[in-house]
Amino acid sequence: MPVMTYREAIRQGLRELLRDPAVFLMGEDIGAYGGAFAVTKGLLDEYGEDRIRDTPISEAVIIGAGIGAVMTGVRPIVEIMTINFTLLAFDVIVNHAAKIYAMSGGQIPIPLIMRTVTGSGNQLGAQHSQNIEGHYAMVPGLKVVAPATPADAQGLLLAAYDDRNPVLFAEHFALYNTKGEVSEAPERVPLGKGAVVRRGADLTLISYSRMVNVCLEAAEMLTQRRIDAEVIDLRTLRPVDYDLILDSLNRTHRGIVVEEAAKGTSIGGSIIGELQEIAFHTLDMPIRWIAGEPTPMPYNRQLERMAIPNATVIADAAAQMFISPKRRAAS
Amino acid sequence: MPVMTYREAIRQGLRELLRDPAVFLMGEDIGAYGGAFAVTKGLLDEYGEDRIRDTPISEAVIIGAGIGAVMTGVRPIVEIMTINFTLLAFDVIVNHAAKIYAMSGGQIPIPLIMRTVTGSGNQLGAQHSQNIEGHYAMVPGLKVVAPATPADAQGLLLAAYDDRNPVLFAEHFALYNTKGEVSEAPERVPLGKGAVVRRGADLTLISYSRMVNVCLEAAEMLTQRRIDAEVIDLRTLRPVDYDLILDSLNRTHRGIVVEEAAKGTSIGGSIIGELQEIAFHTLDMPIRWIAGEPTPMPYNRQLERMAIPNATVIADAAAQMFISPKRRAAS
Amino acid sequence: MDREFSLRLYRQMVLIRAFEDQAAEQYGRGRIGGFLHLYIGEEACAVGAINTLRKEDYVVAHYRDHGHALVKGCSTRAVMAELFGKATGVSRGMGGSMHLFCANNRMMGGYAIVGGGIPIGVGLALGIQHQGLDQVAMTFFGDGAVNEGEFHESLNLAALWKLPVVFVCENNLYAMGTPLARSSAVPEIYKRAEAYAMPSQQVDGMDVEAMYRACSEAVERARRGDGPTLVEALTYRYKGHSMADAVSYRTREEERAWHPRDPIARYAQILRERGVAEEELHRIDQGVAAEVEDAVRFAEDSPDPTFEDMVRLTYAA
Amino acid sequence: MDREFSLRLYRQMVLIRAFEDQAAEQYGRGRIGGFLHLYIGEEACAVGAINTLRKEDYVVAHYRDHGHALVKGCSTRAVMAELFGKATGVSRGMGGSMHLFCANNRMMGGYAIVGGGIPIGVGLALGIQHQGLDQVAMTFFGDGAVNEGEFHESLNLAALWKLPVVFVCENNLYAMGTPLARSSAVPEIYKRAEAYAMPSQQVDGMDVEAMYRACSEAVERARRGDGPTLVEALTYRYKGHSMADAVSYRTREEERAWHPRDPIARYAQILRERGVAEEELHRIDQGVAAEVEDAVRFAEDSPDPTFEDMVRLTYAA
Ligand SMILES: Cc1ncc(C[n+]2csc(CCOP(=O)(O)OP(=O)(O)O)c2C)c(N)n1
Ligand SMILES: Cc1ncc(C[n+]2csc(CCOP(=O)(O)OP(=O)(O)O)c2C)c(N)n1
Ligand SMILES: [Mg+2]
Ligand SMILES: [Mg+2]
Repeated sequence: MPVMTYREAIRQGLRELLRDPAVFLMGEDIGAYGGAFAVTKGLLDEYGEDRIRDTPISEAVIIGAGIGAVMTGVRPIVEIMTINFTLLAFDVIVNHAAKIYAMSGGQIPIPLIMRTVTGSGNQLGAQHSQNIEGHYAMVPGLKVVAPATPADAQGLLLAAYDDRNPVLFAEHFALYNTKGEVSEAPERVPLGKGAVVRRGADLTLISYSRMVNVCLEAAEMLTQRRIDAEVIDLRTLRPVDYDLILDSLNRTHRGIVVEEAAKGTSIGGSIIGELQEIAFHTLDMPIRWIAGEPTPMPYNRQLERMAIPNATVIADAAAQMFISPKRRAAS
Repeated sequence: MPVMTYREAIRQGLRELLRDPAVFLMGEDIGAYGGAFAVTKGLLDEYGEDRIRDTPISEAVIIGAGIGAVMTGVRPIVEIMTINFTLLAFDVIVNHAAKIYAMSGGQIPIPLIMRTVTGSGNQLGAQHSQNIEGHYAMVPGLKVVAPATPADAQGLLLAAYDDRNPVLFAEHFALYNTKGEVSEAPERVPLGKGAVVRRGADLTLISYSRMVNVCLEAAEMLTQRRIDAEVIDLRTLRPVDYDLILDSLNRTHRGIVVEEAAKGTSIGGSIIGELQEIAFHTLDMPIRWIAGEPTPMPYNRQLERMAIPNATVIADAAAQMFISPKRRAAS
Repeated sequence: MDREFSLRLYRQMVLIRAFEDQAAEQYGRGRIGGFLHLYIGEEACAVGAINTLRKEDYVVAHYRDHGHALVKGCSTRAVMAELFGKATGVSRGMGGSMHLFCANNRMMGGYAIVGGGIPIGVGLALGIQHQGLDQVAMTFFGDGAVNEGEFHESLNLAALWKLPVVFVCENNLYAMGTPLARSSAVPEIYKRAEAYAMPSQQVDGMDVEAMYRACSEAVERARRGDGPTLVEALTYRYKGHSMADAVSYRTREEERAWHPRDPIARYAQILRERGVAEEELHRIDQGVAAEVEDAVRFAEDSPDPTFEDMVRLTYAA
Repeated sequence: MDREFSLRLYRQMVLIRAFEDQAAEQYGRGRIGGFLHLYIGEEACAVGAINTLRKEDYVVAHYRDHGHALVKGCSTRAVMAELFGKATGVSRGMGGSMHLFCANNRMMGGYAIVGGGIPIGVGLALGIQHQGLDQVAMTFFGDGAVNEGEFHESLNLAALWKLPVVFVCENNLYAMGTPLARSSAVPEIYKRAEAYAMPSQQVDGMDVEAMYRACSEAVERARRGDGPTLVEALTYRYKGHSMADAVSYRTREEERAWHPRDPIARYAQILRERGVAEEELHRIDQGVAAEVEDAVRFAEDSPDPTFEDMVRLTYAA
């Protein structure tokens, strides 16, 4: 299988979708500029202005026009440069895209792919460093995807196209240059299905997007301490693949949810809320919840690093679960 | 103590704050129309146009102008007609109001009170029936208040004025006509402190806003089954008063979180996520989580009723916790 | 104007008025819930505008949308049933008065978020353009909506890309209790189009033929590929903003001053002058009354949607 | 124009340029993180505009904000330290290049959300008006920002309430890689003000005195209580959008065509013609160079903010 970057895998996925003449891309600086993260680089030359549409800086109407367009049967793939700017279209996404199918009594599906870029860690300050996918993952009527690998990025994009619902597709900027195998023939990765990306017997690390890599790193560290961690990549944040998680916890009896987002701003709480009900008796101890500091992201490099979970923190927390669970939980 | 409605209590609170010449109100139809829910009725005549400002339908600049204004030392109290429309100002609230204090290194506090109206249950359909306070309660830098009683509504409003942070103040439309005692002299109710509104020994119902009344009803029903429920009104959703909840759970060992919001769209998950870590060993069984159906709110009256938790559902769930916890948790 | 067509316009206006009167009554009886926004007084806007469209053209409306739905071809029964929240309603009882959808008739929804339908109208036009079709999208909104940022973003994009969309602002002078002059720095709404070099026009929204003429021109422009138009219809809602509104913010004199301009009475007079017999008009009125009563019975007798419907309709399969 | 004042304008422009050159260098060395947006070429805008203000007047800027902060009175040291993320920075290292705040100097922030500062500028003016003060708020943004809905909502509200705010659009012809004509249906931005009956003007943003004159008029109007103005400054950024931009979307010819209009070189020439000695200009240049170098040393030597700072600064006590 060819090896390519997450960026190339998505670009290839877009090319695959652009084979459908109903598909066109629309967003800020995706054409002449090549995309703020170079994902759409070259596509303007390949497909022309009607298929690769640069828009004004008008997030609300970018999404809104996407909604109207899909109603006519075409399939725009809209891009909001980063997820921070989707907040300007929050009404359009939450009050409209998510609700039209239900409000119309099922007459009008909104198969709109909304690509955007999440992540922190680049010293961009409080307004540019949010992992807001969790806000969208709360919303009935939306689906939310956040791939961690090139193959998943491409496969989930293709599956999002097959889906008849609005899909918020959150790419992580820090993953664009990571590489992985991607099958030659386009292969769907189903929405709503997570993946066990590392088998382990002692403990389950549950995560998504970039933090999956950090969890894998932590799992590696834990082998030193003779702890064998399983790592789950949720891949889809709405709906969450509880079956997969449950199956894992039934084997490991210990879990940690790991998120890059500031604690409480993503789906970690909801997942734990559900899990402690459905998995209480298989759990040896409470599920640990590791997430970003609940603070606007600081610009300063050191502080930003401290504000985001890293492998050491995760490995330490995991190790502690094997020392004195009673003491920990009581502390 | 005088008895008054939730609406009157808030109006009285606003009058109290308007004694400060720096305070003025700003929002859609708060003046000549008297407010969509008649909360500000009469205030235009009493205070004039400079203090009670009708605005265009421009949610983003209503909040944005509020942010700028507080920077000059005045104290606008802005109103967004219902919380559903705050989504048009989501960027302004989340990217700006919540972050300026931190981004400015603590130079510029944003003591902005943002009053709005939450709630479902009036057959207003999917776009007008959301309890979005939970989205805001996720956001570091914001405080979020959702009073359940007239006295709390007034007391929390006054406390919000003393606070130096942006406060989203979510009133519930279905509570406006409910009555309660409110002290003659203005009395603050501190932000960040919940209240035990019913003492009980067997079980803790944790809730806020209108659902507190529903929980009290459920508690009443439970006495028939000889279950003595404690009811906690969180009052402030950010920060959550975990001390109060913990203290209660340490006595009752069983808890249910009850929310009107569609499941997963408010703070229930986060609260349970935190609690199961800090209260795991005091809990006899998992915390139950009862919330609205995760669907866009339907218009049809019967369906809407089914989509929102009621006292019977809560009481039944509570009673089940005293029958066969093992079976329940395993199901 | 062709006689048959004129009578059609007349009948539609009468139908809307009768429908609204009936809706108000049923609301009073508690059979309709939520907010109810009547279109009484404004009938000429939807009737004049939407009759310029073909069946395959699209309409988007705001929450004051009964008229638009009826004119775009939704059955009176299905609209009334929707207000009753029934499974036979246009939106299966899921949307209610503010959210009338009928994909078959290309009635793409009423939206309860002020301004919310405007970008969607732009998107419909974009979809049309992308497919190279000669269809048109028409999007309705009130005078209050023009102060939402989305209005501005929408006009700019539509003008920039020359999209086949007609923006129809129903300027009834009030947004709830706020008169236009207290919300808009420039109360002539059609002038806002100049900032985008978009053609625009102010029309007497109480005159159904004037509305028809202005919108015909706009629709032709769009169909030709010459881009969007903003039509400002000057109109008046005779009733309150919604059933809950006591209308304390305007004078009874002002209201009375608009009654001689009543779109239905005026048009009836014009038709009489053009030789339509009184009894023909009467027959129409009676036909409409029967239609609306039938719709109420239909709505009453219809079943509610089920809990399973609700769950299933969260996501498209 | 008064000689001393002219030299002040000149010195500030030179300072900004030197500061930006130095910032670019330090960015290359990895001492500055995040995005860095240079103001090189646009110096006359901030210098001409902000010099019309008093110390107690307010400024709001976008993320390309070093120039605005320096002109509004923030120390070169504190601005450089902020770029280095140090505790001695204007925003204590919490904001970074895009978020320069200095309450003492009424520099009310740079905002990284396009258009985000515009409503805040309106609010500052509202606060001024409510207190009956004769202060003014000035808010800066780019040509890309005018297509955000917030721009439109802000102009309408400011015009409707006659708020003392000056909107300064720094039209450098591009929003990242998007030329104005491909984002705005009407590329003359000042014309957007007409929709709100707001006075507006297009100015040569490469001519510091022209900027000063246009903004003086606007500031006077605001101070008198006659409401807002939109000033469109025609300018050009010599560098890429940010340090990451390879500037592939415009031609080298176009760039070269702007160099003869360089605001600093041109103004130096004017000053010479007015009799300022070469060595005086040279002295200024050298003073500035020393100031910037000192700022770098200061920034290097300053401590980082602490974890406790970060936690504490989430909420005001
Ligand atoms: C975004 C948003 N803000 C506020 C409201 C509340 N609201 C409903 S209708 C209305 C007035 C709208 O007036 P206008 O646009 O003139 O339409 P009309 O009702 O006169 O037909 C308001 C403020 C809303 N539904 N959506
Ligand atoms: C709401 C929002 N959308 C998109 C961006 C990404 N972005 C940053 S700067 C920029 C271009 C802005 O151009 P302009 O307003 O002309 O200012 P300039 O950079 O030319 O000074 C864009 C699209 C953003 N920061 N905020
Ligand atoms: Mg109106
Ligand atoms: Mg620009």
